[in-house]
Amino acid sequence: MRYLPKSPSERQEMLKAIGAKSVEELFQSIPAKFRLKEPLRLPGPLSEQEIIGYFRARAEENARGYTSFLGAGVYQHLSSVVPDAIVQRGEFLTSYTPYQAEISQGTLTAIFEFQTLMAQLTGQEVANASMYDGSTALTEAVLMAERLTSRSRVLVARTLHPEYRQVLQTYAKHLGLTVEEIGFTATGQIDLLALRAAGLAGVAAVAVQSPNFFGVVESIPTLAEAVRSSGALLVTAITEAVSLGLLRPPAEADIVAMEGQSFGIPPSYGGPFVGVIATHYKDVRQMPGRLAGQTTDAAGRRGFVLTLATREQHIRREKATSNICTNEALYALAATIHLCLLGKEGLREMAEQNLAKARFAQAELEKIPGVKAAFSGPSFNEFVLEFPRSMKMINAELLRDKIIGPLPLGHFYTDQTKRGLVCVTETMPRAEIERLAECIERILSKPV
Amino acid sequence: MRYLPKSPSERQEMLKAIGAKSVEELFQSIPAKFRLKEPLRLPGPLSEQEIIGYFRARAEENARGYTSFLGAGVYQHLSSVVPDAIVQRGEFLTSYTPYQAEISQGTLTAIFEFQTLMAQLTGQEVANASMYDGSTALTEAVLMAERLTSRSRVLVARTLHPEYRQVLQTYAKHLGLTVEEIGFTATGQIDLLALRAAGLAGVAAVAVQSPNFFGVVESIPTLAEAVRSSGALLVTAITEAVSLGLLRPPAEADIVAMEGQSFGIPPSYGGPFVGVIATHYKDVRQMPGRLAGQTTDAAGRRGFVLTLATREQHIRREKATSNICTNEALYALAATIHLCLLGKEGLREMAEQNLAKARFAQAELEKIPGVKAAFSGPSFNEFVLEFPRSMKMINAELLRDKIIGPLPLGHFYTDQTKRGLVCVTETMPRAEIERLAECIERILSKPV
Amino acid sequence: MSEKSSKIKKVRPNISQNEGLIFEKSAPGKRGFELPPLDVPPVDAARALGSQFVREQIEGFPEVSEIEVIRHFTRLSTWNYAIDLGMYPLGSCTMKYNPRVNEFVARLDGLATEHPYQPVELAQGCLRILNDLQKCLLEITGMDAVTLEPAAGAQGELTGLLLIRAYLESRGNARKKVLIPDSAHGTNPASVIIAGYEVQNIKSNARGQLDTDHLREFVTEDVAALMITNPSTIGVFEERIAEIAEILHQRGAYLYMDGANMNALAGVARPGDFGVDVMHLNLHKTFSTPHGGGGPGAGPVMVKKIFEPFLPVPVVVEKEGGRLALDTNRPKSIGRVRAYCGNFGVLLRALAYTLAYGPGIRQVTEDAVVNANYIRKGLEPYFDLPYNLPSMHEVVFSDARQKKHGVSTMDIAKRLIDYGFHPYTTAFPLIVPGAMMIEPTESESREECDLFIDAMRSIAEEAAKNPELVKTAPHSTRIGRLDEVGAARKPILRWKP
Amino acid sequence: MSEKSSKIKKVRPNISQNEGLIFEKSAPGKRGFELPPLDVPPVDAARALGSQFVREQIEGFPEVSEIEVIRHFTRLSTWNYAIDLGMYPLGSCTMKYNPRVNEFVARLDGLATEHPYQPVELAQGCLRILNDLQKCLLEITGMDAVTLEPAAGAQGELTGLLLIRAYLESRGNARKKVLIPDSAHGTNPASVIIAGYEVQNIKSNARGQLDTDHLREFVTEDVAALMITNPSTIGVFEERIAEIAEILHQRGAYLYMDGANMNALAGVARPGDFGVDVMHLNLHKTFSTPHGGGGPGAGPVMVKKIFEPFLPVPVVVEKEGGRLALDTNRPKSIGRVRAYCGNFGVLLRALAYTLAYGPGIRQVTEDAVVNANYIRKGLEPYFDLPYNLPSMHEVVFSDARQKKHGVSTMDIAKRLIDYGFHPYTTAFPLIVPGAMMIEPTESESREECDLFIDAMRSIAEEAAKNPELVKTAPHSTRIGRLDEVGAARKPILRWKP
Ligand SMILES: Cc1ncc(COP(=O)(O)O)c(C=O)c1O
Ligand SMILES: Cc1ncc(COP(=O)(O)O)c(C=O)c1O
Repeated sequence: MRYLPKSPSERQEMLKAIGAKSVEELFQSIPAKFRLKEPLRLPGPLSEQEIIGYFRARAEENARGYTSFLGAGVYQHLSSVVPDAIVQRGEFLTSYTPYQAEISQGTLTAIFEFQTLMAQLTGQEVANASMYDGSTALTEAVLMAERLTSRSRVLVARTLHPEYRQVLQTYAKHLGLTVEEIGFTATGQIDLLALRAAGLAGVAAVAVQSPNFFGVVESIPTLAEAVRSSGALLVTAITEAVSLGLLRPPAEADIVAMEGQSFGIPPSYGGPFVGVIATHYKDVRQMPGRLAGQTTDAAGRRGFVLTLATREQHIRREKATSNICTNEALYALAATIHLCLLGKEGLREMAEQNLAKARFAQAELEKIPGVKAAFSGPSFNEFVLEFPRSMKMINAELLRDKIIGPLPLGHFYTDQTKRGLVCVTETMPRAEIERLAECIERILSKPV
Repeated sequence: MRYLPKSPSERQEMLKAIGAKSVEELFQSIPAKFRLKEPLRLPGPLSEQEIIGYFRARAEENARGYTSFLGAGVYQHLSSVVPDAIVQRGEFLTSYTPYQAEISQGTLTAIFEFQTLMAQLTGQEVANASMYDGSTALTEAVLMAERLTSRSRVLVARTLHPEYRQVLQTYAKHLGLTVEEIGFTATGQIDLLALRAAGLAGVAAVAVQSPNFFGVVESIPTLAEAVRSSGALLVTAITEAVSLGLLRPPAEADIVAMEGQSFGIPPSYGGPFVGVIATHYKDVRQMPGRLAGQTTDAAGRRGFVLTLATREQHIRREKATSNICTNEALYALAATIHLCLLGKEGLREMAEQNLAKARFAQAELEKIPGVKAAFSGPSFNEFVLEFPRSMKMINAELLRDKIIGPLPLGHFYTDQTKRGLVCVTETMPRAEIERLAECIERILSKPV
Repeated sequence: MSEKSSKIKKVRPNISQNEGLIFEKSAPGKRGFELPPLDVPPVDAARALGSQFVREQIEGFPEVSEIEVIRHFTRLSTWNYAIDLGMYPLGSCTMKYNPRVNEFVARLDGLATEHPYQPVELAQGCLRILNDLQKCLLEITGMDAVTLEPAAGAQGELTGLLLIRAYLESRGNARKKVLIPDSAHGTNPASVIIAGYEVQNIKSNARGQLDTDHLREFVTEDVAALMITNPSTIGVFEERIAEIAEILHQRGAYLYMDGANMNALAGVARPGDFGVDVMHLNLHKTFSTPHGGGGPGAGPVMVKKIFEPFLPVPVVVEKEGGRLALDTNRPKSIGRVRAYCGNFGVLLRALAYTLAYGPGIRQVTEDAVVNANYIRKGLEPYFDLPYNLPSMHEVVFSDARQKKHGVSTMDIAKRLIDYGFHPYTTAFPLIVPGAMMIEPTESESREECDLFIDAMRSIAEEAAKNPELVKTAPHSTRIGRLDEVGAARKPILRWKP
Repeated sequence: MSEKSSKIKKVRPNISQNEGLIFEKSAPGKRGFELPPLDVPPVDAARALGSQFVREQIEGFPEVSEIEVIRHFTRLSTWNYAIDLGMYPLGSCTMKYNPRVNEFVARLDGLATEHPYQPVELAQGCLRILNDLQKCLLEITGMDAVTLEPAAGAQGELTGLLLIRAYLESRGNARKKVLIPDSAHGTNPASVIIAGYEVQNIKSNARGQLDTDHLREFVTEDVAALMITNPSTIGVFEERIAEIAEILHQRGAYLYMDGANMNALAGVARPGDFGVDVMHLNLHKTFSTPHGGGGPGAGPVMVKKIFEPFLPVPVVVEKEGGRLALDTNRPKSIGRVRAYCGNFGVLLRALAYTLAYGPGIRQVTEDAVVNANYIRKGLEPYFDLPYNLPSMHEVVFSDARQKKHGVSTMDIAKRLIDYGFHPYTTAFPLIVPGAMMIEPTESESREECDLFIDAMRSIAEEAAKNPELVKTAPHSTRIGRLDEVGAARKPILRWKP
């Protein structure tokens, strides 16, 4: 009971002040038959030491000591110890949504900076803070497009993260949206002919991802060009935000839905991360999620407040732009600190290292007989390889070398069982890349 | 250069403002021949990631994965993650000695609390904050006794930590103090007969430790009784501060010199720790080290200031009570937080667990044929065992079992090569105690 | 500050550092982070990708050093109020102590570092954490099955509604409406819409409770569910909860419970026992995970057996030998509600919290309820209590008496800031005009509760004697009330050079 | 606050939480920590030890919960100024940025956890850290051998003096005196006494430098050493340093350098090259380890070859194959100056700092010197500069001009607080009456330096126009100037129930 600041006699005194004979009395409004007679059967209570022991034991059951070439929306990137030191300050960690601006200027100022950074990075005019993650950001971006266009068809590239597409399906299903998928070409990019063939009439949004799930960079200007005249909106998802250090931002997109995990947020088995939506200034009133805006107090001092709350559920209820309330503020803050440290040059350098390492890895792996690139389009830090044997078999072997190999694409694209998605970031030492190549070569050279 | 907040052009502009043509000009006062022409040959610069890599590699070269039964002044104790989270707040971590009271009330209040806790624990009237460590605290306590008595003989128990005695020697040598050592009896306690035989005439201080280096509890009241009438002062060192949760405090001692490492401070290969001196209120003006005192501002509000600075070097220079300036304030704070969490009951419970575990271990080990207790006096969480073979040999074998065995006493007491000091704290799982016993039994059962 | 009455015991003025925006500190060439040298040949991006794919430098992006970043955010942080600084009595938000050990374990190597797509054989530790948490939540709620996927309460609501919808659809009729009491949180109706239902608002009765007769009228064949918050947002247990469930069940509709107020029930009563079919929990409220200035959270959904086949993927399943796996092959599933395995880092903290108390979680609930009632007792003589029913973990007053002097709940809230407290929740629930919704949680000592009561009493007095003082508060913060209307009229949403 | 002039740009008033002493929050039965259950049979202490050895409960010891501890110390912390909040221009203290990664690595498992008595084969990592740091410090100082044992600067001084003494003794005569300039830090004379020497103070000349003719007179056969600080405590390099060394050496005496001001020299000049025989460094100044409100520190001592045999034990030695060991068997050693292996955790941080810069450490020195000179330039028109020699890393003004209005250096220092700065060092060095000793370090941006200059100029104006305002400062802190005399007269040094 170390978290509870009451002594037994204080409890008694407080009950007395209340005028209750026992604490039971305070629960009289719960019908007696529903009041538990027995203590719950829960493990614990555990001391702090035992809690740490429990989680350390769990950590040992995971993949410590393995080298991983997984990406697919969750990336290993360098980050400083500074952001984590700062987000652990109680003033940030243990504060609520900054509704009371006078005593929340720390959070509000940081949110405003986050919005600015996200807008700068994405080449968009405004960005929110924040969405749950990339997948729900993409989904909400599509719903936003629906509101803006009052249309109900949605065209989605099959090169968009399969789980993002699944989330979109879950939401879209009951809102009367029809989601159609558009295939890809040998470059690994969205098939523009197929897109045209599908027709853009009645389309609210065309949703793509760049770099896409295969690691291939899409041509956003071309897509924007193709979409623009139809009245549909181009929604671009970004799962690898570090790419924006080097790649042309999707400035021509109408809405950008980004996952910010790459900005110093640990993989943490898939969350919490931080989603962002960025768009045109004119469309901001249809944007979901929190927004901090600049204003002044009566003395003319600059300050920040949550603004445009009339979009939100706590004001508009069933007419809100979204049901989102709690978001991922602390990770927006962490990403902000991370990006301030990295700065203009640091982010570019990081992106360049990703490109260089991935190219090196691709070249090393393509030297292996029978291994070849699956797609010909330009890629950033991920690429798909085609192997002469099943990914599943190769990966099982790699585990013995303490390597978590390429993501088997067959898991998501049933016809691609011999293909694997390789991710190589700046954190991957050259020696490990070479070891991967050696191990795969060895595995493939064994007779079947 | 990530720590430096200047851009190249800002440097130039500042030089211009100064009126210097180049930065070289600012170093003109250093004779040219002493100005370095070449860059220093230093490793680096390293990125943050590389620094972490360097230290992780060093950590791997140490004793990770070993179970250790070492104590001897440095103890493994449980502590919460809370103190460390708090001492890492910049407001505590990156502030200086609280000379400017108006903007240092945080540190000053905590120091005042530390002094209070130390006085409560040691049964003394006042305590300082802080000395470098236990060994220099003991030494300064003896020098303080010299000042109080104007005498120059010092009697030191051989059961006092050998390194503490060495430090005392280093300091005493040039101050005209003569240090005489007093042996111990079969109980492992100071030999009272030898003490009497040495004679107390002209003695400034009798210095003992309790629990002493053999883990045996000394009888402070008896010693005080024996010393009092002679005009000498009884100085008591404490290396295992957790013992004060259970053991009678050395209230009868004139000066207590304590090492506070046991209060949640990591072993950290021997430092930084935190030393404390506690004594009578009347003698406080001869006490070395920082003291915070309570006072008020003009509006009558309670506040704290560093006080009795006339004892200190920055005021009194060569007439100061000590040369100490920088001390171990941050660890005094950590210990304060740790003790506040533990509280009255927690500290006692921790001490009781130490006693229980050590007794269990001693019983288990004494079951091994040929292994027996070396001393008969009462002990807390350390005890000396006598083995049928050399400690050195046994320990070498134990290392194969990933156990760091008892401290070989022969290292400090040349006639005790078959004796080892075993430390068992609340952190030692029963299973590991049993494993130690099994391993020793196995080792000893092998033919020589 | 002349208006600073000596009644303010909890705070004093002190200096506070100013700080501009980080962009205003930028200068070309400053660096706050350096990368290890590249150990492979560099690549020319324009050549490798085609120059049309490569961006120019990022206009306005900051260039600052590490110490400037540390100072910037340290200074900013000092402008925030926080649980670590004092009581945060935001009703409905359950701002309780966030144990530090939870932060420690969430950052362990081998947990924070794990990738959601690593082979399940190498993720048994993560899965065990999820599985153990699931068992705890089921025991606490008395429900049958659970999904940990939803990222927050609102997403939990949506997920829960989709589960009801999927089940109803599987029986042939998804129905059309979801009933929502007027006391409900805004996320409830907003979630209903995304689930493809219409919202049917229903009025609370004069006691602030759901009127069962009224309810009976509304529960038609079109109604899929009722979303109820219990204890309700006025902090009162719905006495007729079993009857309500029965009414719904008789007509083939289901009872959804918003579990935001579970801090009043854990260890004392279980929704599964009193008729709830589907519910969510807010782990960032009841289970102590830090709110972080607005998130992250987690909104697990617990259901009765019949809804289990419809749970979103992935589902943690136990294989023989205790091995755990993630099942995505569930044909009846509503699908995926977010990528990967939920907010794992939040879930992990919630488990750490639960383990710290074990069955002792009941004491948490008791203390929370004692605190709320203690404050209620202390403030009843001074503020209007619109619904005089037994309070559980929170108490809702109204500003009715102070309104007479022109002082609103928002004014009192702002004045509380001068007294060193974070305000309570204002303007919610909607059924209480001028609501003052106070939830102290179990984390407040009697001392802090007493200071709060004192402060509120003193403000009540000020409202009568010196209403201007209250209406212009706060007076002691580094910034005064901000022009929100101006902010919304022509929104400035980013810094520009 | 009516006296708050709009010239104050760096801070504003804000609320700050009050907080009593932790003892005042105690209540029987509250717990802030719980132990895992005991897994061996319990032992009755009185039976096991004898009841005479067992204590009663500790009167007045606190009983509080975890959240109360968190809040208590969080609130306390907000009453402190710190480097992380802003410039801390304490002359001689080198309050520079304390890199966060150093805190991270100091806490690594396998470093923070190691016991000083574990076998050296299992401590190679710790020893390598010590050895690598030693090499760096020798390269930076140009000396021949080093001990990392001393716990702070003052202990370094003592150790250095004992080394000189031991060497002289080995040559037959320890001699009697150590010369100390009047500009020296108080620890210098205090250390001399413990080393068993007499202090001979020597006056600086009119330029604040050591007068070599004067020195020649003083250096007799009785003199063991001169302790000099270079750059001196007025921030000026002793131009005649080589001559000074020569004078000493000719008479068989040695030159001890207090290296507290090494932030002016690192990478630019090496004491070993300009005649220094023995010196210490303050790693908690020059090498960025955090001052923590008064410590810990580390005061390594570097020596010329002849002193090496006398170094305190243990000494880190390299064995063949690069294996490292701790040598304690050194017959000529001065002995042990503290238990175990020095303040390892501090030493480790200093190495992390050094590795971050490598040879780039010169840039640190340059920036530190540029900052000091920039501030000097900005303030010279407003304040008296008693010694008009080229400044290095710090500049020392005096309050001579302000004194005319009855305003002292301490008043100006206190007024700086209202302007959002920590004061400079007052009342030191003693050779400057009313000293204002300003050391910005390299960690300050131009922006922060400009704000400081503005603040000082504004205070100079206030001192002339409204001296009372300055003399009664600070006005904006949560507490005013405290009664120090009262505190010392009847000291209250602990809380009592
Ligand atoms: C009663 C109630 N329901 C639902 C929610 C929404 O939960 P979340 O913010 O986690 O989406 C809240 C939180 O504010 C709430 O108080
Ligand atoms: C010039 C000078 N010498 C010596 C010291 C003493 O160093 P320490 O405080 O580390 O003992 C100081 C520190 O204040 C100093 O400034």
